[in-house]
This record gives sequence, structure tokens and C-alpha cells, in this order.
Amino acid sequence: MEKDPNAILLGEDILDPYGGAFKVTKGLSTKFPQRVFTTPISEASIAGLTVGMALRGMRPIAEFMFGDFITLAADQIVNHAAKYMGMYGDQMKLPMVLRTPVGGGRGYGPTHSQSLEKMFLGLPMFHILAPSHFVHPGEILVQAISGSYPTLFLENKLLYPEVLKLEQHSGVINRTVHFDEHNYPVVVLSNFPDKRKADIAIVAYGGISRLLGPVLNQLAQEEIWITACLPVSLSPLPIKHIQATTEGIKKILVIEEASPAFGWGSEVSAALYDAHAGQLDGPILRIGAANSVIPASKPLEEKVIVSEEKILSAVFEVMAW
Amino acid sequence: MEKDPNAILLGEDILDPYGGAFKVTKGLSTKFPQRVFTTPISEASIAGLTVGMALRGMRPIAEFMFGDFITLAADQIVNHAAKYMGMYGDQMKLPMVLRTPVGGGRGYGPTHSQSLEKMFLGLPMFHILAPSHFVHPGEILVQAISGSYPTLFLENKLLYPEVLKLEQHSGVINRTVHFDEHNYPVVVLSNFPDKRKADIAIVAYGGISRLLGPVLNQLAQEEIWITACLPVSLSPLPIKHIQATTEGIKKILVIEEASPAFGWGSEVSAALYDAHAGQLDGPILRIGAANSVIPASKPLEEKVIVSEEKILSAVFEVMAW
Amino acid sequence: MLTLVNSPSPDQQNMARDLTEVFYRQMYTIRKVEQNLLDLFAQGYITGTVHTSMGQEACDVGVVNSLDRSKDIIFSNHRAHGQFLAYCDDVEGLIGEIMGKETGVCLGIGGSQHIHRENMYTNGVQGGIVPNAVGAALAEKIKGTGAITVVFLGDGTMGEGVVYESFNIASLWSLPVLFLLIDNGIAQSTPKHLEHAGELETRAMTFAIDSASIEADDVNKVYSTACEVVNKVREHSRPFFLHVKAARLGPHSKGDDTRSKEEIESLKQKDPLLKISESLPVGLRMEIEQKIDVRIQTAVEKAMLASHPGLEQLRRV
Amino acid sequence: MLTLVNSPSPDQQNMARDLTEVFYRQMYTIRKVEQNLLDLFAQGYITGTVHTSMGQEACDVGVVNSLDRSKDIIFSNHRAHGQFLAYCDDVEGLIGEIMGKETGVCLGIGGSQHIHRENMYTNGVQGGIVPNAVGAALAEKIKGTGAITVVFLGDGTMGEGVVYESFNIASLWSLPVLFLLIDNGIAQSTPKHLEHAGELETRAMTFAIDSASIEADDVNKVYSTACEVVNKVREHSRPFFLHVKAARLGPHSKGDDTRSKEEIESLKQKDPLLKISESLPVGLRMEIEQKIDVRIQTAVEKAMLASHPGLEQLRRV
Ligand SMILES: Cc1ncc(C[n+]2csc(CCOP(=O)(O)OP(=O)(O)O)c2C)c(N)n1
Ligand SMILES: Cc1ncc(C[n+]2csc(CCOP(=O)(O)OP(=O)(O)O)c2C)c(N)n1
Ligand SMILES: [Mg+2]
Ligand SMILES: [Mg+2]
Repeated sequence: MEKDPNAILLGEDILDPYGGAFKVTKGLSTKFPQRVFTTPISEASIAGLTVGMALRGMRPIAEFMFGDFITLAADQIVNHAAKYMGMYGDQMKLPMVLRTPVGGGRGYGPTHSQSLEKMFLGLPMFHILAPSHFVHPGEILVQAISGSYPTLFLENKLLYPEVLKLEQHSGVINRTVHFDEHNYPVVVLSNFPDKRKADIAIVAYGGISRLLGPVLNQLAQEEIWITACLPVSLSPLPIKHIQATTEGIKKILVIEEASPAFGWGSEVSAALYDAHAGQLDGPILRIGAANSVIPASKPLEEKVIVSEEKILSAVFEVMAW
Repeated sequence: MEKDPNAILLGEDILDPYGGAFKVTKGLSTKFPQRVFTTPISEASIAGLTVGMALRGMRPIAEFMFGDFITLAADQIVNHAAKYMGMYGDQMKLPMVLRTPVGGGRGYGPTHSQSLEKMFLGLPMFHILAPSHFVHPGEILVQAISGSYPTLFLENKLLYPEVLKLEQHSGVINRTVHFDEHNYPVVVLSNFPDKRKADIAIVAYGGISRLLGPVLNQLAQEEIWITACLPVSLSPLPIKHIQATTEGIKKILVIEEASPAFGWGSEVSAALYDAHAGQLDGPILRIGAANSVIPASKPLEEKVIVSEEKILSAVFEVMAW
Repeated sequence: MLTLVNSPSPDQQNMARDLTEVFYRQMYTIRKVEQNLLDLFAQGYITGTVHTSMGQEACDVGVVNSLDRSKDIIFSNHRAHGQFLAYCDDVEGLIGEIMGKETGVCLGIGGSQHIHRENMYTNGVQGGIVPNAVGAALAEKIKGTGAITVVFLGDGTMGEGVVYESFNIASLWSLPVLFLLIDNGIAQSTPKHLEHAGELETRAMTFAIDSASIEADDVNKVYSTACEVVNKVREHSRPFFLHVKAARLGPHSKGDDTRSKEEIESLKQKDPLLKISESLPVGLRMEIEQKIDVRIQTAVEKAMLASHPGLEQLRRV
Repeated sequence: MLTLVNSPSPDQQNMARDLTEVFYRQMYTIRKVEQNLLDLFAQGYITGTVHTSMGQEACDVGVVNSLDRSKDIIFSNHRAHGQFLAYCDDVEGLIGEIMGKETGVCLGIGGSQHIHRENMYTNGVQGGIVPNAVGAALAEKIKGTGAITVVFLGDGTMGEGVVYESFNIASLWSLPVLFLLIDNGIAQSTPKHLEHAGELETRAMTFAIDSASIEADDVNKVYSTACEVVNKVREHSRPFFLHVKAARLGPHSKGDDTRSKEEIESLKQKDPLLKISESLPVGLRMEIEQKIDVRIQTAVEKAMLASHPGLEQLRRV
């Protein structure tokens, strides 16, 4: 915001001292009072304003208080944001970002805990990003709003308190970063030092990253070697980078926070089979949330969404194939 | 409507003499004036009313004039219709149907030609049906509204003028029908008489059926033997039936009308690989629309969406593997 | 069918006094349950959100008691504990629910914002319940039950477009639905003047919906207005928009209140519990309060011991 | 930057007459282009939809000419041919577009409902352009360009909730946007009394938006009102709601009209082309018409010969 006078922020309850339900925008309305707008509770219009501003050369960033409410912006996303760039036969740019906290784990209940990104995956001329704590979310946000495309930017609620892990080595975990066609990072983690091939490739994104650190550490102790691939861009999918990372690894596990049916993992799995089928030991395992509402009761919620235990038991299942 | 006094119809411009933009409801408002409601242009509320009526024991059927406008009902579908059944801890039924014409091929342009079902595929407690002309759409609609689940019912625009093909044999094409867990038909077509295995399995749904008749006929002449599987239920996916139908066939082609990225075919492909990987000759080929807006210009639109020619060349591509 | 646990005595002479007593019981129950919920949250026994009705009890109790509980329908939002208790007095079900226990009215699956019992439904996404309520009103009208539907919404929620679509349809089709706006002048952290242009009082009028505006400090006043309005809606099968000015005494949810101390202090003078408690003999009041305190304590203890729901209680597909 | 192809003579004395002439040129062009489009549709040269502005030309021309074409912004909907021609007179671009040729203003990709040139944008999904227009107005206000934004909407579209959200925000934030409602009393096949309760004239007032209502039979009247209103919006940086009563003389799209012959006949008496043509000398009129006829004929012929766009012209990813 400092650098770009065209950057505009809008969303519900984002003014100081409140600074947004998850405090992400705290301080900004005090620093840039002319460019931070608290809005009425009108999600469709928040998205619609954002599109209109982007059409006129601003670089607007809107906050949706919960990712669940992005449903109210669906018409703006599908029939407006994503269409203006494609349907006028010109080379218009439409940089705008819709930021929103997603995911469960906080007992907010069925309408405040979802990961609804699958609704918009694959939509032409629309990007979906989900940083993990292995990249710098702020930098990626700046990259998105400096780019050309309308973008949905997903922030997993449970990542807010996490410390960023940007170092190349941290205990047994090594982190390397590739960059995809749109220059978004694809993070590759491994829990082994040498050049050997991993036993299992894990492909995941966003909040799942929080679980991978502990999981990779524990598996290293059991001498199960993992390569994990975490693209920031969910759609379009940097499939070449994912295929290159998983190449030669005989077992693959795909993890997402939403339920796996018709999800991000379906495309990843299909595309990895396309590249590696015949070279794999057993099928590609996909895990995610149960195919139900996300319950408010926290102990039950923990059973519904992905946890370290679930990942570990998926790893052991795959190892046994 | 004759039989069930709780059946209610609502939608835009559905009164006689107009009878709806695609004339599907023609005659009904004259016959049942008390139970057919023409609505304001308020798609979110049309869906919302439908949910409210279903909660109170009616069996409402709403029409969305174009499938593209279902975006406006996304919040009602995701956070209301699909949630009420799951989040109250009871065994509530919520029979309601949202009907809508989908798909391209008529030159309506970018916001009136889409197949947006992928937005809601995999949503728990929500069904998506897409009849082809190899089943009786009216009977399936009655089945849906007599059932338990909120349902999105997709009618491909290009199927409206088609004659239903319900006979067991029609030229070289044989049609058998299985029924899935929810008793919706899974149609299996083949273009060969004997008990041999097909060269290629095609999995598709909805309006693609229109192209399959001619394609299967032509391929029969070239002695390329096809088994085509057309489930009516897109979500939940009757994967057992699809896997059983494709079992032992060495080449698979998945076709959908929307662009294949993160689509219905992604799940079908991933699930078929899960079952058959290692037994296949080459990868599963997925085809669909180009990853762009659907242009108004009809000759260009024809190049963007799936056509007989595209299916044929996909078949030849797969045969060559 | 539901019956009021504390139903008014049939004795006509004591009617008014009895009603006040009933109202006080309900209002005190609401207040006390919610104070307990906030405590439980602070102690870590509750996760997620807890939006309390504290300060709005006169509205909740006045309106809900004007309904015919045997058939009328209630839709509400994230701030519905008060209405729920006024509706069915299910203290155990509510506390269990919010603590995420299977003794909750929705097995702990819905939580604070997603509650359903009999003819009451709540949902935590703003606005969407409004067309649901209109649909319910249409269904009951077609069925000919004579039921009316009331839908509670907040001033902030008047930002959602679907509310206006619903006004239009309810009026166009003459549906028996009461739009009940609880205007506490704030939405989460945002004061009304940053949410709305013009007056909320007139928003439904342009759709040819009769409207009225009242204060929610006196439960008896709310109740008598609501009775009138509910009768009208039922008799004429027409929508009505009732604008009720209320004070949110507590935080938005849990402990997030950015208003100044002075502002909250001045709001506390409108506390509807103050007003009603003045009209009851102290002895009676103490007796009522003690009983309720014990009841709530027992409910909390029961909920503490109850189990969480299991995966098998979740519906799939 | 755009300039009017037929721009008014600077000669002050002939100003009024010249304006009428300019308006007639534009209105006749619109009418004639659309008649051609309907014919081309009937002959199979056009597929999809064609929503004509026939009968509404006085509104389109009166309003668009009140804008500053060098900076003001127009958003419109499915029925925007008239506004487009009044805005930029790009007959070739419009006909090519609707015939799906790469000579179209959007290469034939958008078609009748999805048109963009300079500061004009249309979209065929009802309602969603309204917050887009408000966003554009906000952007221009922040940039300090002094541009205003006008958004055209139909009476039927007043059913979409997002319109009311936009009213509220535009008023709350004092944005220079003109909501231009073309009320032709019908939405596709549905008459207004089956779409709306109450009066459309007052719908924006409850959001503290100044409003006015006029008839669209006389282009000069529309123009002078629009000039006043546009000045107001620009000067005060406040939204305005202008309700314009117009007649849809043609079918909704292509040939789907279920209204009675009598109704259409009576509407034809309000045809704004009748009125304006009376105020021009016959000779001049004939001359204007002939030139325009030839121009359109040439444009049609050119479009006939033009190529369709190719896959390489479609953007992906
Ligand atoms: C669609 C949607 N947007 C935002 C929210 C987050 N949220 C919950 S309550 C609330 C404020 C509501 O204010 P109001 O309607 O005045 O009700 P009150 O909280 O004052 O009772 C907001 C913004 C939500 N639940 N749903
Ligand atoms: C969201 C949405 N719903 C429905 C339609 C289909 N539709 C196109 S035009 C129209 C009628 C619009 O009526 P009105 O707003 O009065 O404009 P008019 O056609 O009279 O110019 C309808 C229902 C649409 N394009 N978008
Ligand atoms: Mg409030
Ligand atoms: Mg109209």
C-alpha cells in the first residue's frame, strides 16, 4: 500500500481499532485512511466494487470475513471478474484480489469453517492462491495485486498464529523453492539430506503445511523419506512442477483440507496418473475432510478434518502397499 | 404435479402463454394456476424460497432461466440447502429441485452458455443430476422431487429438440440401464452386439449424449468398439457402476462439456485410475471445452466446445496409443 | 407440540402480573444462560463463537410470546439464543449444543449459530434466512395452516441485497411474514452510520410493506405491539416490518467490543431487565432467580459430563 | 478519446436545431441498425440473442449525450445497442460483433450482450454491473478525474438484491453515479405488476438518493433533464436515481413477444422517433435517412464478408 497509490482495501469491520475479524488489516486504516473502506455487509457488492475499481485501473484488495461467504460473490467472480478479461476480445488486465480466511479447526461450525475453493478451481481467467507458512504471504499478495488476473487469495485460519518457515534447512527438513509459469512459488520439502528418491511424495497446499512439519519430522525418525510439494497457485495448477517433483517416486499421497470428492486433489491425482501411471506402487491416495458438514463440536470437527494422525496413517497405509 | 399437491413450480417468465424461456413449463400455469409462480428477477431468492418451502414440507421445483445464473444462488445452495440437512443433527429431508438449462452451442455468448456444475460437485448433502436423451428426464425429475435431497437438475439446451432414445437396440447401438445407490439410471451404450470387450470406454453425461449416437455409429463402421457409460447422477458419483462398466477395457476417454480442468472428469479419471491403473494402455484421455470464455460467434463457439469431430479425433488418438 | 414451560395462569385477574412474571422468568433465564456461556468460553469450555442477546431480551421475549407456538415459524441468525429460550425454554439443549455435546439440541453439530427445534431455524450466514422465511410463509399459506413466519434480522444485515428481494416478493405475493429488525445500532464493530445511508425504518415501505418502529426497553410494550402486528399479519396475510431499537450490552461475540466504556455504560441504562425487575416484588424475583440459577447450574454440570457427538452422527452424501 | 462523429455545430444560434439533428441521426441510426439486426436474425445470419432498443432511443440518446464522452463511464446490460451507438456511433463494430465476425468491436467474442469500447462496458447477467459501476465511480473519485458513471438498468432488474446494496453504498460513500432505470413496464414476458410491489420511483429514496421520474417520448426533454442530473451528480459527487418511463416497441429478444397487438399499437404512439421527426424539415430528414441507410447497408455487407474470429484470439488461463 505504501508503494502503490492505486492499492485500495475494502471489507467488513476492517477499520481500527478492530482491524478485521482476524486482525489482518490492523493499522492500515490509520495509516491510509483515504484508501481503506469498511463496507456494509454486502459481499456481492464488495466483490462487485472490487471488479469495477479494477476495470478502472485501481488495484483493489477486498477482504471476505469468512471464506464461506465467497458464495455470495460467486456471480461477480464467475460472470463478471473472470468474464471481463476474456469476453471483450482485448488484452485488458484486471488485477484485484479477494482475500479470505478459510478452513476449520476453530469450532466455528458448519457455515464458518469451509474450504470452498473447489467452486472456482479451473475457472478460466481467474487465479486461486493459497500460501502456506513456508512462503511469505505478504509478498505473494503484493505479487498478485501487481499482476494481471483477478485472484482469490486463501488464508488458512490456523496459519495466522504460525511463524513463517523460510529457511533452507530446519532440523531434518529441507526447503527448496521453484517458480511456476506465473512466477508463484512451488515449495518442495524433504525430510532427508541426500540425493536419494523419497519413499512417498506428498502433494498439498495451504493450511495442510502446518501439519507437514511435525509429520515429516516424525517420519524421518521412522526412516520414511518424504518429498512434499506445496504449490501456492491452486488454479491454474503448476502441474509440470508437481510432476517433476514427484517423478520417480513410487507412492503418492494428495492431501487437501476440503473433502476430496471433486476437489483439487482430483485434478492433481488425475494429472499425476497421466504422467506416472505404470510407474507407481499402488494407487494415488487422496485424503481430506469427511464428506459432511463441518461440525461445531471441536472434538468431532477434529475427526472430520485432516489432522497429523490422519496423514500419518495415510502414509503408513501407502507404505504397506 | 398432477399427483402431488405439494409440488410447486417457480421461476422467471414461466407463465403461459410464454411458458418459460425454453418453454419447458408451458401449459402448467394454466392447469395449476395456484401452484405455478412467476417470480421477479431474483435468483438468490428463488433458490431461498425453494429451500424455505422444502423445509416446510412442500416439494418445490424452481427454474433458473440459464444455468449461468445459478451463481446467484450459490449461497443458498452451499450454506442453506446443503447445510440444513446436515447441521441440525436430525434426519430432515429436503426435497427440492433447481432446474436449469446449461451448455453452449446456440451462440448465446459468454454469460449464457456455461456448464457451471463443477462449482457444486462434491458438495455434501446435495445432488446433481444431468439426464441425457437416453433416459426419460421427466421421470427423473419426479424421482428427484420425490426423494430426500436438494438437487440441481441440468438440462442441456441442445437436448430440448432431441427425440428420446429409450429403446434397447437402435441400429448398431445397444442400450442397457443400471441403477445406482440412489436408484438413478446409469446408461451403458455399446456399438457392438457380442459379448466382447470394447476397445475404448467412454464416460460422459448430459448433452454429450447427443453426440455419442452419431459417433458410435460411425465408429462401428470403422470397427472401433465402444462402451459408453452415462450416469445421470453427477454427484454423488456412482463410481462403482462406472468402474464395473469400464473394467477390463484398456483405453478410456472421459468427456464433459465444460473445460476439463478441475471438472467432473478429473474425479472420474482419478477414480478410474484408482481402480484400473496398471491395466490400461496409455493414460485416460479427458476432453471438454477450451479453457476460455465461450464466445458468442458460433463458428468459434463450435471450436471451443465439444463436437463430434473432437470426440472422433480423441478416439483415434487413444486408439493409436 | 411445544408448550410454554412457564405458561401464564388462566386466571384473568392475575393475567398482567402473571405475564410479567413469565416474561421475567424468560428474560432472566436468557441473561443468566448467556453469562454462563461467556464464562464457559473464557474458561475454555466453549470454542468458536458465542453471540449473546444481552440487552435485547425484551425484544426476543416480547416478540416470541406474541406468536402461536403451536404453529408459527421462527427464522433467526447468529444472535438467537434469546429467541430460542423464549420459544422453547430448552436450557439444557442450548447449553449442551454450544458446548458441543451430543445432549445439545442439534447434537453439538450446529453450535451457537445453527440451531433448530420444532419450527425454529437459525443460520449463521447473514441474509439467506430471509428468503427461506418467505418460502416458509408461502408454504404455510398454500397449506392453509394459518401460521405466520417471523424472521429476525440485524441492522447490519440490512446490507444484504437478498433482504430487499424478499421484501418485494413477500409483498407482491401477500405472504404472512413478519420482518423483525433488531436495530442495536452496530454490526460487529461497525456503527450503523458506517453501514447505512438513509433510515432503516423506511426500507420496507417502498415495497408497500406496512412498517412500525419501537424501542425494546419495555418487554410489555414490545409484547403488546408484537401481538397487534402478528394479528395483522395473520389476518390480512400481508408482510409487516417491525423495527425494534435495542441495545447490545455485551460484546459482538465472546469478548470483542471496541466501544468505549461510556457508550456501554449509557446503553446499560436501557437494560430491559432493570425495567421489568422494578415491577416485580423483590421476594418473588429472588425466588424466581434462585430457581433459575439452580436450573442453569445443573444444566451446565450435565453438559460438562455429556459426551461429544461421534462421526456416526454426521450425515453424508 | 472518442468524439461524436456527428458533433453539434459550435454555432450557438443553430444549436437547438443542430442538436435535434444530431439526436435524430443517432436515433434513426439505432432504429435502422436494429431493424437490420432483426432481419439478419430472421435470415439466419445471427444466432443467440438480439435485444433491441426500439422505442427507447430517446432515452438512450438523451442520456448518453448529456455525458462527457472524454471521461464519463457507461455500464449497461443486455439491451445496450442504442446506448452504444449513441456513445461512439460504431455501426460497423456493432453489426460485426453481433454477426460474430472479427471486425466486431469485441472480435465477435462478446456478441450482443457483452460489448466494450473505451469507457463503456456491458454484461448480460442482470444486476451485477451495478456494483461494478459503483466501483468505477469510486475509482474515478479517488483518482480525482471528475468523471461520473452511469449505469442503465431495467424495471425487471430491480428484482436483483445487489442493486439495493449498490444504492446503499453509493449513497453512503457519496459516489458520483447515476442509476438510470429504463422502466418499459415489462421484463421479458412479465409485466411490471407481476414483478414488483410498490413503486419503483421510490426505491432509491430510502437510501437517501435524490430521484426523479420522466417520460422518454421526447429526446430533448430527456436530454435537458439528463444534463441537469449529470451536472448535479458531478458537482455534488452524489448518486442520483433517474426513472425513465419508456416503451419497448419490439420483442424482448428476436421475436418473442406475447403482448397483444392492441397493446403494442398503443405503445407505438409513444414512439420517440415520431415525435422528433415532426420537428425536422422533411427534406433534411430524408437526406439524413438516406445517408444512414447506405452506411448501414455497407456495414452489413462488410460484416457479411468478414471472417469469424479464431481460437488464437481467445484468451486462456
Ligand atoms: C454473509 C455474512 N457476512 C458476514 C458475516 C459476519 N458477521 C456475523 S454477525 C455480523 C454483524 C451483524 O450485524 P447485525 O446484523 O446488526 O446483527 P447483530 O450482530 O447486531 O445482532 C457479521 C458481519 C456473516 N455471518 N454472514
Ligand atoms: C441474472 C439474470 N437473470 C435473468 C436473466 C434473463 N433476462 C434477460 S433480460 C430479462 C428481462 C429484463 O427485464 P428489464 O430489466 O425490465 O429490462 P428490459 O429487458 O425490459 O430492457 C431477463 C429476465 C438475465 N440475463 N440475468
Ligand atoms: Mg446490529
Ligand atoms: Mg423492462
